[in-house]
Amino acid sequence: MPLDTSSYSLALLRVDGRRWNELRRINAQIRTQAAADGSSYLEMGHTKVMCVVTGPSEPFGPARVGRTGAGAGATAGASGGEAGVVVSIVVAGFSSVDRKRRGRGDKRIQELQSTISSALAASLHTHLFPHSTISISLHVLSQDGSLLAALINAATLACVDAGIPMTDYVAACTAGSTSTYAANDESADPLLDLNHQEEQELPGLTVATLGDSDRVAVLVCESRVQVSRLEGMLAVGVDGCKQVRAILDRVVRDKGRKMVQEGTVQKGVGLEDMEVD
Amino acid sequence: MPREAEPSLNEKQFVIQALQSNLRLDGRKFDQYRPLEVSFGEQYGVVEVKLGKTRILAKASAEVTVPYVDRPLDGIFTIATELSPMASPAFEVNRPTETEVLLSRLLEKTVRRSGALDTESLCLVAGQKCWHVRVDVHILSHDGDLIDAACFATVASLRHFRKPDTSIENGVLTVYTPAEREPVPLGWLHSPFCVTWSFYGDEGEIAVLDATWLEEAVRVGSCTISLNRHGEICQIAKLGGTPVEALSLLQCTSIALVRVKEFSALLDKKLAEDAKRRDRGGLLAELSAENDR
Amino acid sequence: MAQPTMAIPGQLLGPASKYQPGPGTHIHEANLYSSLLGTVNVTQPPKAPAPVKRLNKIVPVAAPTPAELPTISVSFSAKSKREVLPEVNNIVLCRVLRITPRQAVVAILICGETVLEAEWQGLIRVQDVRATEKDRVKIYESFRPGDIVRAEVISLGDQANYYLSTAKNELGVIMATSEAGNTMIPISWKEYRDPETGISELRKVAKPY
Amino acid sequence: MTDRRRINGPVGATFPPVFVYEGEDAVKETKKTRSRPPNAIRKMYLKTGVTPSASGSAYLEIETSAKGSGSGLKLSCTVHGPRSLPRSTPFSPHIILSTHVKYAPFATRQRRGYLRDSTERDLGTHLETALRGAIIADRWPKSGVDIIISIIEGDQDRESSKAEGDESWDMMNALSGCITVASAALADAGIDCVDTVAGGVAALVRNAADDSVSNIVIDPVPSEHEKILAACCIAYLPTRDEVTNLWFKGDLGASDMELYTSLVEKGIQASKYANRVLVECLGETVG
Amino acid sequence: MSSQHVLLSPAELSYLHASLSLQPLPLRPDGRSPTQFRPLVAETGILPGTNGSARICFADGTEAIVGVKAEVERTVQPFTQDTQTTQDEGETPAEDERRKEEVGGSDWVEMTVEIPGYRDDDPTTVFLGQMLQEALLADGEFTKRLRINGRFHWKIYLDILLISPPLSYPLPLLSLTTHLALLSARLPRLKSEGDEDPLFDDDWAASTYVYPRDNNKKDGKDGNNKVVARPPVTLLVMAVGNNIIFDPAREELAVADVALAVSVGEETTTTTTQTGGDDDVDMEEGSTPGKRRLRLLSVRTIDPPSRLTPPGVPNATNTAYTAPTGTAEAKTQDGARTLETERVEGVWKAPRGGAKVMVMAALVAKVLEKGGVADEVLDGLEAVDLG
Repeated sequence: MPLDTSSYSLALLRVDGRRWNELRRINAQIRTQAAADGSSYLEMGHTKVMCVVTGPSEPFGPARVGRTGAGAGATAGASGGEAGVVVSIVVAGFSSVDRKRRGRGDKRIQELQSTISSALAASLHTHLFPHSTISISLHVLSQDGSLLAALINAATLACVDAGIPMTDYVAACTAGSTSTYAANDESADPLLDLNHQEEQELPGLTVATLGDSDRVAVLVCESRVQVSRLEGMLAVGVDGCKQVRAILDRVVRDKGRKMVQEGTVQKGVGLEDMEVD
Repeated sequence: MPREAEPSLNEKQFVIQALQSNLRLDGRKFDQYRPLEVSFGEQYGVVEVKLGKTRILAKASAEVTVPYVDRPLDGIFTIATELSPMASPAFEVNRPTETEVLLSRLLEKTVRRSGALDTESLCLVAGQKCWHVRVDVHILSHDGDLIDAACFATVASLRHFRKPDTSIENGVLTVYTPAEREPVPLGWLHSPFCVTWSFYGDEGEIAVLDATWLEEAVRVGSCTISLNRHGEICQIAKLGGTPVEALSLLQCTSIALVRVKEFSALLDKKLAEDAKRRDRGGLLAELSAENDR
Repeated sequence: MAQPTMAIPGQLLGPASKYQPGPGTHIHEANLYSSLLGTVNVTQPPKAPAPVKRLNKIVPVAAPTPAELPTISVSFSAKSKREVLPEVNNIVLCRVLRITPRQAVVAILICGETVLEAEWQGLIRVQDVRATEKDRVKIYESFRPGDIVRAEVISLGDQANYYLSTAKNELGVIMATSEAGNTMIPISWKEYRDPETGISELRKVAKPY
Repeated sequence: MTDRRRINGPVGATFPPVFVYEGEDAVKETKKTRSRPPNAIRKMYLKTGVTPSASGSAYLEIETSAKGSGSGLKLSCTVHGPRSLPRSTPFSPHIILSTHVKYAPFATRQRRGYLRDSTERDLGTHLETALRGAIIADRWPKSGVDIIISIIEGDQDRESSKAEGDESWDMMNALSGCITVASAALADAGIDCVDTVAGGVAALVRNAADDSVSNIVIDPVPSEHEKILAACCIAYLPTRDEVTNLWFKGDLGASDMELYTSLVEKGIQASKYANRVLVECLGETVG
Repeated sequence: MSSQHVLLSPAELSYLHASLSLQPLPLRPDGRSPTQFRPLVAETGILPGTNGSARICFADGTEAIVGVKAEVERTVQPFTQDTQTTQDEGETPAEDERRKEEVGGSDWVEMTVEIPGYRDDDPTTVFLGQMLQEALLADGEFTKRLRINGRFHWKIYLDILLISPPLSYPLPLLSLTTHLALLSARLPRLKSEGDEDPLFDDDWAASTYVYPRDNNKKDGKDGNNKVVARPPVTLLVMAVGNNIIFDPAREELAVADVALAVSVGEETTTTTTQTGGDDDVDMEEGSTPGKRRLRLLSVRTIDPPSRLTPPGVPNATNTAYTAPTGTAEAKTQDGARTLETERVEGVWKAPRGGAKVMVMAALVAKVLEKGGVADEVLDGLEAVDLG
């Protein structure tokens, strides 16, 4: 086990020098691409993803996303009454340490697509756009753990940029525990925001919550862990989501303020100083 | 691609209103499963599981192959799921639907990645020969809660399965036929089971176990929790859907653990019954005693 | 100018000012070229092309009226199986595949004189079934699946279907089978009768030639 | 993209045994040189109507470059259609061309799989470009035509040309053959074309290793030359004097534009020669 | 890119064609000059996890990212006649060695192109990939750089991602991005010697560029080390009427008579005799202190989408316009599709046939001319900060 957990109990510092409840640096931008309806770029540590949102538009629009079969991503709520959310994820070959190419038919990717699609569909007001498609295309440029969380956050930001009405941000992060499933020690500490190495060695889960509430939209745990650990990890994860939401919110507001300053958009009249453009 | 007929608005509303007044259409309690029937086939590793009208057949098999280059010391273990048009017209052959992908991913995570089967014990000659254990899960009819039933069937078939006995002498690998030596069970570490909750209501405040097809069609979200009877979580998957309070998810997990312990006991009982049925006149004991010598 | 008897694609046939382009030819830089592999035919125009109808619009008149020039065409002769496409105004024979209250879906079998190789789908909409009392037409009183229908192509239609019409006397069902399975005979402009059971069924009957 | 429908041979290439020749002379002899003049193409056999079930078909054979071990180019082309498009296709006022070029598994030294690889798809795109210019697409609204070419023998010598990059030069020869044979098959199928399009290849070659003089030959056989510096494949319409597809690759200095121009000219010349065969073949079909 | 239909009406197409073929200068919809490129934003070294990476964003919003990844791979040495009989033939080992040095396998480079909404094996994607790869491998210089020793080489994976939907034919964008990514690509410094198993320096700062730079000659203007050699660039150029237009937008390509993708490389040799005329041109340009000698690496015809555009109907044959006289009816009985008409001014008709040889030659010449567009593009790329 290359990850030395013994040093953690001494200094309470993780491999990358963080404390247990520290997030990695999150750097995000919205409106990164002029051509898209909505776009975003998000870094969580070394995990870097880009997102482009097209729509709401007529299904099978000019780009004919989904028509070609393999290009089709997961769809949620495609039935006539509300907009379908189509997510397609492209994992760049150069994103991980060893170059590994994943086909679009990869089941793991399909699962991610379907998760993001249905998580966002629950927050987006899709009923406002019947018979249309919101297509979200995600590109993974670099992977260092918490991939699903980064993808959800980027997709949320891009949807905000695209001006699609939504209930609240869907913010996500990961949480883990210092104990492995074998060790039954009670002294195990929960950890926030796992990097790739920690994800490999320690049990962890991905949580996404809606806005500031404690309501969990996505909860994915893929490792073996004692039931008693769950509560601690979940609590840390939900708390982390709130921190992430605050960061995302700041990104959006900063961009909005900048656009008002530049005169790109008119300042709205609202209760608060600035609402989402 | 034919689409499954959606339930009508009236039906949907009826189901939801019934749930809101604490009623299910078939009169079950919210956390109650439909009766689970398990029957084993003549061959080892063939299991049919019935959960209400949902029927699943799982068959385990094993063959000797070359291990993967990057894992020379491990055997190969695959789970193949097939949702044939027989179960529902919405399924097509050779075109995996989202349901199928999610089902196979969940089985994969629950059974394979949690290390239920000891893949190292499948290795025969390092880097050259190993067992390839394969479970084929066929969905015969689909009336909701496929995941729980399929997972139960997979675990049952693997635990029921016996692979041919082998020996290595002077580098020569011999695989014995069942006539020569009684087949041996797989190296089994723990038995994970899936428990799927379906959520209803605007805030997902109503949670229901073992939803039927109709109930699944109107749910706003679901969460599949895989556990073993030792209280270890093997995976949790709440893949989107309407957000649910974190506390109620924790509650769901603890109820799930109870159900899993029941499943585990049920499977143990059924396996013991089947073993007894096969072991007429204590032939097995005799044979294994012979093998020991 | 003596014409070659056969032509290959791209072969010069003559100047566009002397000939009218027929099937199998194309114009390039004021010359007529063949676009097919086949034999060359020159058809002289009908001697006195007197207008049958009175002109009710002013037509821009070109110096030599196109109709006065001989038409040159290349017909694909090597084999008879060359595929043809149904075109607007063609008379086609088709079989009714399925009917809905709004339309009958047919498979076009024969176009003009040619049996088609590929299967092209056509559509007879309820308003195109007959010329009079269009609003009272009912598809199930006009066609049944399995009928053989003579129809006219009125449009290339959408991506999948040609639009057909039977709104002429000589167009409509020409062969029909009764519910008992017998071939029926037409007895009026809207009825077919089964000779064995004597029961008559409603159809949009084509006037026999 | 893996082929899971068939049982494939073992992965990893095997090389056929190559035996040592007796004596030095034998080795020398196997070095092939071009025996034709630089502006002559190899002999060509073309016949239409070889596949009765298809709407149109043609077969092309180009003689082997040298006696003995060499193999020529053998192509068979079938044209299916015009036929109705699948229901999902949007309305098209034109005929939709789809071209498939496939090497037979045994056509080249290296065994080809059953699924089309990227070079084959690439050839298909080139062919489509070349033919699209030749056909009169608006004569056949909302219909599709499939042009399927099987390369039965891929014009590769069994023993020579181990040097890298040779395979890519072979592609040009294959493409020019594909264009010619597809043109014949299209005419046979009775699909309107503005002209008969034929393919031709010209190359700038260097014959000896130390020779700095390079010259242009048409219809090059890579194994006959020490090094090919540049080559181009042209699809040419002789009556209209137009080019529908041009594919050049190699390495030419910007100051050598005359070389490029003359390379293209030679390519057109090669195409004209091929066209002569094509015209004659079509003439026989009608007569 | 045949499947990428341009939804323009015949009237719009006719207008576009007419305005683009205006003499002496075409009138482009976005007001650019015929040789002007769309403005772009470029950055390199954006992904530390790769050996080299670049991102380019065109003003119209199309965006591409290219990552270069290198892995050490064992060189396959086929059992060939050569290795057996070299000695017999009397070829000196040194000569043999020299030949080996030269050869680099074309399979040492693997290129994948991802375009949203297109399958990996879509002809468009394959065609783009092949075109970029062809240009890169054309002169054989690139693979030579990947050789480590007799037994090992670098295998380069180039992953080209188009982030935005393909608004215009993405070839120039992808090519420029690939160019920058390769320029910024670095490989660890080799520590081992000879044919032994390669060992590399862990210090990334000591790594060497795939395209080496001349450390002695500082380019004062942008502070960059001068790059000695550069990867090729592929330019898209099209002709409408007698006009030659560079970097066409999607709607411009829709009326192209002919479109070519021309790959241009730069000559690596520095000491060559040059004619006085060439020098003069370079001096006038003044932007590059060194002398750039362009090389033509590949030319491909792009199937212009104009051939698939819907035709307009001239008034003469429009039945809605002219009275359906008896003769006209008789004629249409023959078949409407055989109606052949001359080109009518202002009525769009999809072009048939190919392009004149002269036009094609002019396109290529325009790309390659001294101080021409290729020069300009390479100058522009030189100004990009290679972090």
